[in-house]
Amino acid sequence: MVKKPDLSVKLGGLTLKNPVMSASGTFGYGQEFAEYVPPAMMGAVVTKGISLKPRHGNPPPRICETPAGMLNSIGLENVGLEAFVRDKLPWLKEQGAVVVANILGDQVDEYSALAEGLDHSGGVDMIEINVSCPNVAAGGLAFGTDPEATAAVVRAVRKATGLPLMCKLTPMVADIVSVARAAVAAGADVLSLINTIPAMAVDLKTRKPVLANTIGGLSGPAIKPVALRLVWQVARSVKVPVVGIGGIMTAQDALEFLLAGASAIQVGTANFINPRAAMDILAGVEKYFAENGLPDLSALVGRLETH
Amino acid sequence: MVKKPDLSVKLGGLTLKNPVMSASGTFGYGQEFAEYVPPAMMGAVVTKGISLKPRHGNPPPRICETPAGMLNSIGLENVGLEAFVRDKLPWLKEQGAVVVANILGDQVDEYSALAEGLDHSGGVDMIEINVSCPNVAAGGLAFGTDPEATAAVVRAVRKATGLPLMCKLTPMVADIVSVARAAVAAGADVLSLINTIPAMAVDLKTRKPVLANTIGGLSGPAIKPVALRLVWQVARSVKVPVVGIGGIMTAQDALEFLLAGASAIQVGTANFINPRAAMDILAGVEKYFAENGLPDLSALVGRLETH
Amino acid sequence: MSATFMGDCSVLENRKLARDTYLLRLAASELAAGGRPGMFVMVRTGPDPEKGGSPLLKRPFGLHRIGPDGEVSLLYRVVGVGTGLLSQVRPGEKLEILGPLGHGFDTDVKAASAYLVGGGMGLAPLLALAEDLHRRGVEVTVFYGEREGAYVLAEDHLALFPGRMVVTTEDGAAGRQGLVTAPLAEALAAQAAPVLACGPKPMLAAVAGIANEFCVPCQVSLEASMACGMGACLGCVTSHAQGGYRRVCVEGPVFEAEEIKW
Amino acid sequence: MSATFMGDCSVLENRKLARDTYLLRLAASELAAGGRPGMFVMVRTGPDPEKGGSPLLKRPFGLHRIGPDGEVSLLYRVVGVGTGLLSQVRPGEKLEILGPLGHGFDTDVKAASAYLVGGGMGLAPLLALAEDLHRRGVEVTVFYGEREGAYVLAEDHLALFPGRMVVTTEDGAAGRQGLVTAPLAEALAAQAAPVLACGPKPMLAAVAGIANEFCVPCQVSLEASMACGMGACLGCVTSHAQGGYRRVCVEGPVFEAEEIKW
Ligand SMILES: Cc1cc2nc3c(=O)[nH]c(=O)nc-3n(C[C@H](O)[C@H](O)[C@H](O)COP(=O)(O)OP(=O)(O)OC[C@H]3O[C@@H](n4cnc5c(N)ncnc54)[C@H](O)[C@@H]3O)c2cc1C
Ligand SMILES: Cc1cc2nc3c(=O)[nH]c(=O)nc-3n(C[C@H](O)[C@H](O)[C@H](O)COP(=O)(O)OP(=O)(O)OC[C@H]3O[C@@H](n4cnc5c(N)ncnc54)[C@H](O)[C@@H]3O)c2cc1C
Ligand SMILES: Cc1cc2nc3c(=O)[nH]c(=O)nc-3n(C[C@H](O)[C@H](O)[C@H](O)COP(=O)(O)O)c2cc1C
Ligand SMILES: Cc1cc2nc3c(=O)[nH]c(=O)nc-3n(C[C@H](O)[C@H](O)[C@H](O)COP(=O)(O)O)c2cc1C
Ligand code: FES
Ligand code: FES
Repeated sequence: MVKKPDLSVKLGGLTLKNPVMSASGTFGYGQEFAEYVPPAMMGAVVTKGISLKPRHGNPPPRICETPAGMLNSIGLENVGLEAFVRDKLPWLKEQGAVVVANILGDQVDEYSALAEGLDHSGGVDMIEINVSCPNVAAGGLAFGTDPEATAAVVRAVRKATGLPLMCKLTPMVADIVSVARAAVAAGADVLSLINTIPAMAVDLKTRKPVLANTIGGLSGPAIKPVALRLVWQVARSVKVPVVGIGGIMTAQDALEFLLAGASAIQVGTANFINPRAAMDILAGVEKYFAENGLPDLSALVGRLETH
Repeated sequence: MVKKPDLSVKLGGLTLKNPVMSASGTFGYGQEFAEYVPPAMMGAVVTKGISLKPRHGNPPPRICETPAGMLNSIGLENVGLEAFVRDKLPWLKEQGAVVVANILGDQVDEYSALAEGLDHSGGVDMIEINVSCPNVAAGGLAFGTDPEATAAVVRAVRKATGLPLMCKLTPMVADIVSVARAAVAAGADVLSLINTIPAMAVDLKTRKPVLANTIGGLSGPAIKPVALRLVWQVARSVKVPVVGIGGIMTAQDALEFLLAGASAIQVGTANFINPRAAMDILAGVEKYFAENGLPDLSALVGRLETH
Repeated sequence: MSATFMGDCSVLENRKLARDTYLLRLAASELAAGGRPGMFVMVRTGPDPEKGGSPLLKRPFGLHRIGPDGEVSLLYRVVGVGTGLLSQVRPGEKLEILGPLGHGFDTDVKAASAYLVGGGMGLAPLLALAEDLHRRGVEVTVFYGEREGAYVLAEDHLALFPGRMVVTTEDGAAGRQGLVTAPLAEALAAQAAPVLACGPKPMLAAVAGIANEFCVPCQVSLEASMACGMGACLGCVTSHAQGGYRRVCVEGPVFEAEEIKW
Repeated sequence: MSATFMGDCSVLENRKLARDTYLLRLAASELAAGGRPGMFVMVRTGPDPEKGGSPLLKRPFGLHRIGPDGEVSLLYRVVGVGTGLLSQVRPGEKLEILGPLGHGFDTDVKAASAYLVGGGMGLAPLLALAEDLHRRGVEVTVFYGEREGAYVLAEDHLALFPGRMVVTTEDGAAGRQGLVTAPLAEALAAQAAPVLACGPKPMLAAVAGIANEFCVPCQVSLEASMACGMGACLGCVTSHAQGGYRRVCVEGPVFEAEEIKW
């Protein structure tokens, strides 16, 4: 009989029973998927990004399909910190989920206030910092495009909470490694990547952008090769664990990210296509480890051999 | 009877009879496509990137397919300046083609030497500067990731030749507009974008990267939304014409780029899928202009109305 | 909440009813059991995206008819890639479907008669709705508008609708010439009744305006681009009269007209 | 240079010959006219990529048989998405094809007999080649190796090969157990003859080594990932013995063994 592989993974002091997480914004607050995915079965549930105050988000149309991908310009609509802690968190905890709260802000202070609030709330197991938001104080480029701005956010959050911190990197930069190193130096226990890639679709009939916001974030299989490259570059350059995100639709995709150096992965757009995607991926990963006699994650993570 | 639309376009003093060009590296030196595309029918033929000396390129495997895209790590294999001028250019000129020579280098001097050589050779109508090459003197990030390094290359080439200059931008940067402005300030008459996006594929069976070079450039429909976004951002920020590249497979794709602000477009990966792609796209663009009563390109270029 | 079905349904028929317009009959007792008029399903229209197939996202379609005998029918028009692929599906093949989803029509209209208004494929949910209202003893009039006569559904199919059917076309090639709002306004002037409508947003706005004028309740079923269909992506929202947005896939697709910011 | 064909060919038959392995017969007089043994075609295996279909790139397949009567046959094994889709194509459907392409075998072998070596789907081009050599009066022996017996082609199909057919399988379930190189070496020891081979690179390297040992000429047909198939992308290269690279799609797929850097 084959021994069941041990798929647990340690991320910044937190131990997950398996490396399959949901990606923020693609799994609601977990409850939307209750019929398909028992949240306690996942390595962790990463919740929709929350801000200090509720946000309405962008006007519709907010999404459209592109070749092997989709654009979204949700505009970070969310219920805000207070309602999250009051209405969303308790259900997840009752279900026995490991909860990673994704946070976002316009300025450094907003991030640290969020972290403090979540820390006090109890029930949150880790914070994921979304640095792909416009840095209002610095002209609107995302914090995550600049090592120093990224570090400033992480540093402020680090001061505000003792919770494990995961910094979610922005893909559209010339030198991801310098941003990654800055985030780690500022106190990130884990790095996750990638967030969506800014992109656009045009409607020839109306001669308008398809999205009301003109620009949206590209996700799905189309971006998988870009995500794999960035994960590989970061994983070999930092000492903290890396969580791979981007176009993961199947167990095979997940395993490719592990090979490239990811200690865990997040399932995003795939949830929309198959609400059971996270469970299917987990089952496939387990099967692969069992069939290939791999005892635990370390037998695959980062084992990519270059030519 | 519908009047035939005037699809001619002026790019840096050069007038093309139509806005459909080939993308460098996807159309050989034109001759490979002679059976399918008479080079004189195209707005211009952009030739495979050439270096001062011949280059062997990277070991195979050099390509693989990805969702709605492909990776290539050709490694800029090319015949070198001398053979280009001697063996490739004459055929294109005989055919009556407008020739844009794409050039690449490891250092600023190589670019200017190439420009000088091409200028002396006669027969080249425009130079396209590929700045997506590793800047060896500065640690290996591509010239095109940095406004100053980009400007240095353009400035040197500008000094070396009176030919019209098109600078081909690198997509993977946080702020494309600042690179674009630097290139224009340094003397670029035209900007083209995008080059491929660095990416990677993993072979789970061999546990190796699919490409011998590990990293390759992502092209094809997958990157179209990213390209459209970058073209739109650049076109509204500079005064020089912009040439759109990235995932253009059909006339509709080409028209979307024109709407987003491109004065002309380049057909890349599509040539591999349909060797007549450039002609089909041109025919479709002509048809659209005729059917919609658009007299010339200016009736569509940049006419995207945001919401 | 009854469990949502997710799985494969057998295609019984996929028949052209008008230009670009098809009736898809499915063996789908699970959908029939939980389905109510105005609810919708998400259908995978192409090869499996997990194996590289496209399109990536499922497409939403209203329940056209619920029953008889565990059957569910969809009515759709080819407008793009997904619906194009759907039109090529043959009887005996299977389609991956998620549903029924969303908040349907409130069929407890508390009136003796009701006016149903469908613009183009907005007609789709109105058969299930008309049959439901008819069963409740509500007298139904359907106002069905199309741009061109060629799009008007085959006679034998329109005959399935209980009650009166008023067809309008903009080109006048079938039924009365003009917009569907004209006979609706006339009918409301003659006799007040609640209005239940589905169609393109500008039509719905006009219908809501007329209903408001005549002080009758009005329910509208909205369309939106959808990724998940189950409330997670926040992609499908519509502006709410009280500010902010509501999800068309969960709080809708059917809303009271006054909830919507037109 | 004769013009390359680009267009649709009708499928006459798409029949399973062994595990995962199919024979595809096409009505393709243009391909038959220009095709020579060792040349290949690029086949679109899925829905049109210009309409969002995948896979994006065409897939290369050797000409398995050229003729009779304007027919061309391909022999392929399902290894991924493209070949998987190809296996579902039905007679009467059309396939978009570009070809014939590449530099084939030099069939003017200047010898009375020749040894053909095929590993797995490397057998594909050897039927056209054997038939051509046979017509030239060259006595042909085909050495055909497979990993497992289940992959060995149906008897009736192997019977089409003129000359002697020696089958080897690694699992011993069909033919002689072992690698295809063993009987080849024995035959060469008994009688020298030129070798023409197609198959996975490690097998070709071994064959080239044996041919070199026995001082007989050796032609090898290589595989490579291809994007364009027509010399433009430089994606398909193989290392050349004299340094640098050569394009498998133009200078190959058939090379003299000594041209290759193994
Ligand atoms: C709740 C709900 C219920 C629906 N019920 C039905 C139904 O019963 N029958 C039916 O035919 N359709 C219905 N629709 C619309 C249907 O979902 C779309 O027509 C379908 O998704 C288009 O997919 P596609 O891949 O063919 O088009 P795409 O390739 O995605 O789009 C092609 C073109 O069609 C346009 N387009 C996209 N959606 C629509 C639309 N809704 N109306 C008009 N043009 C559109 C796009 O802008 C684009 O220009 C419903 C939509 C919703 C949200
Ligand atoms: C000149 C030439 C002639 C060829 N002739 C034939 C032929 O006559 N019959 C035939 O069956 N095949 C032939 N091939 C190989 C054939 O092109 C590939 O098997 C095919 O492209 C695979 O496509 P796919 O989409 O099914 O696989 P993909 O989805 O592209 O790949 C799936 C898996 O198969 C692997 N794979 C890809 N190519 C090959 C390969 N060549 N061999 C083994 N594994 C591969 C990949 O690494 C991957 O793991 C030829 C190749 C060349 C270059
Ligand atoms: C509809 C949608 C909403 C998203 N919202 C958030 C968010 O609130 N915070 C965040 O960090 N990432 C958000 N993302 C990004 C995803 O978490 C993920 O990084 C990205 O989609 C790439 O993964 P995928 O290709 O698997 O979808 C969102 C993505 C989508 C598609
Ligand atoms: C095989 C291949 C080779 C390429 N070689 C070059 C090159 O030599 N110089 C260059 O500037 N761009 C090169 N490119 C990039 C293309 O010119 C183009 O910018 C890119 O492929 C995006 O367009 P597409 O999506 O239409 O292919 C190459 C692309 C491919 C696919
Ligand atoms: S479609 Fe995803 S929330 Fe409505
Ligand atoms: S496949 Fe493109 S050069 Fe050979």
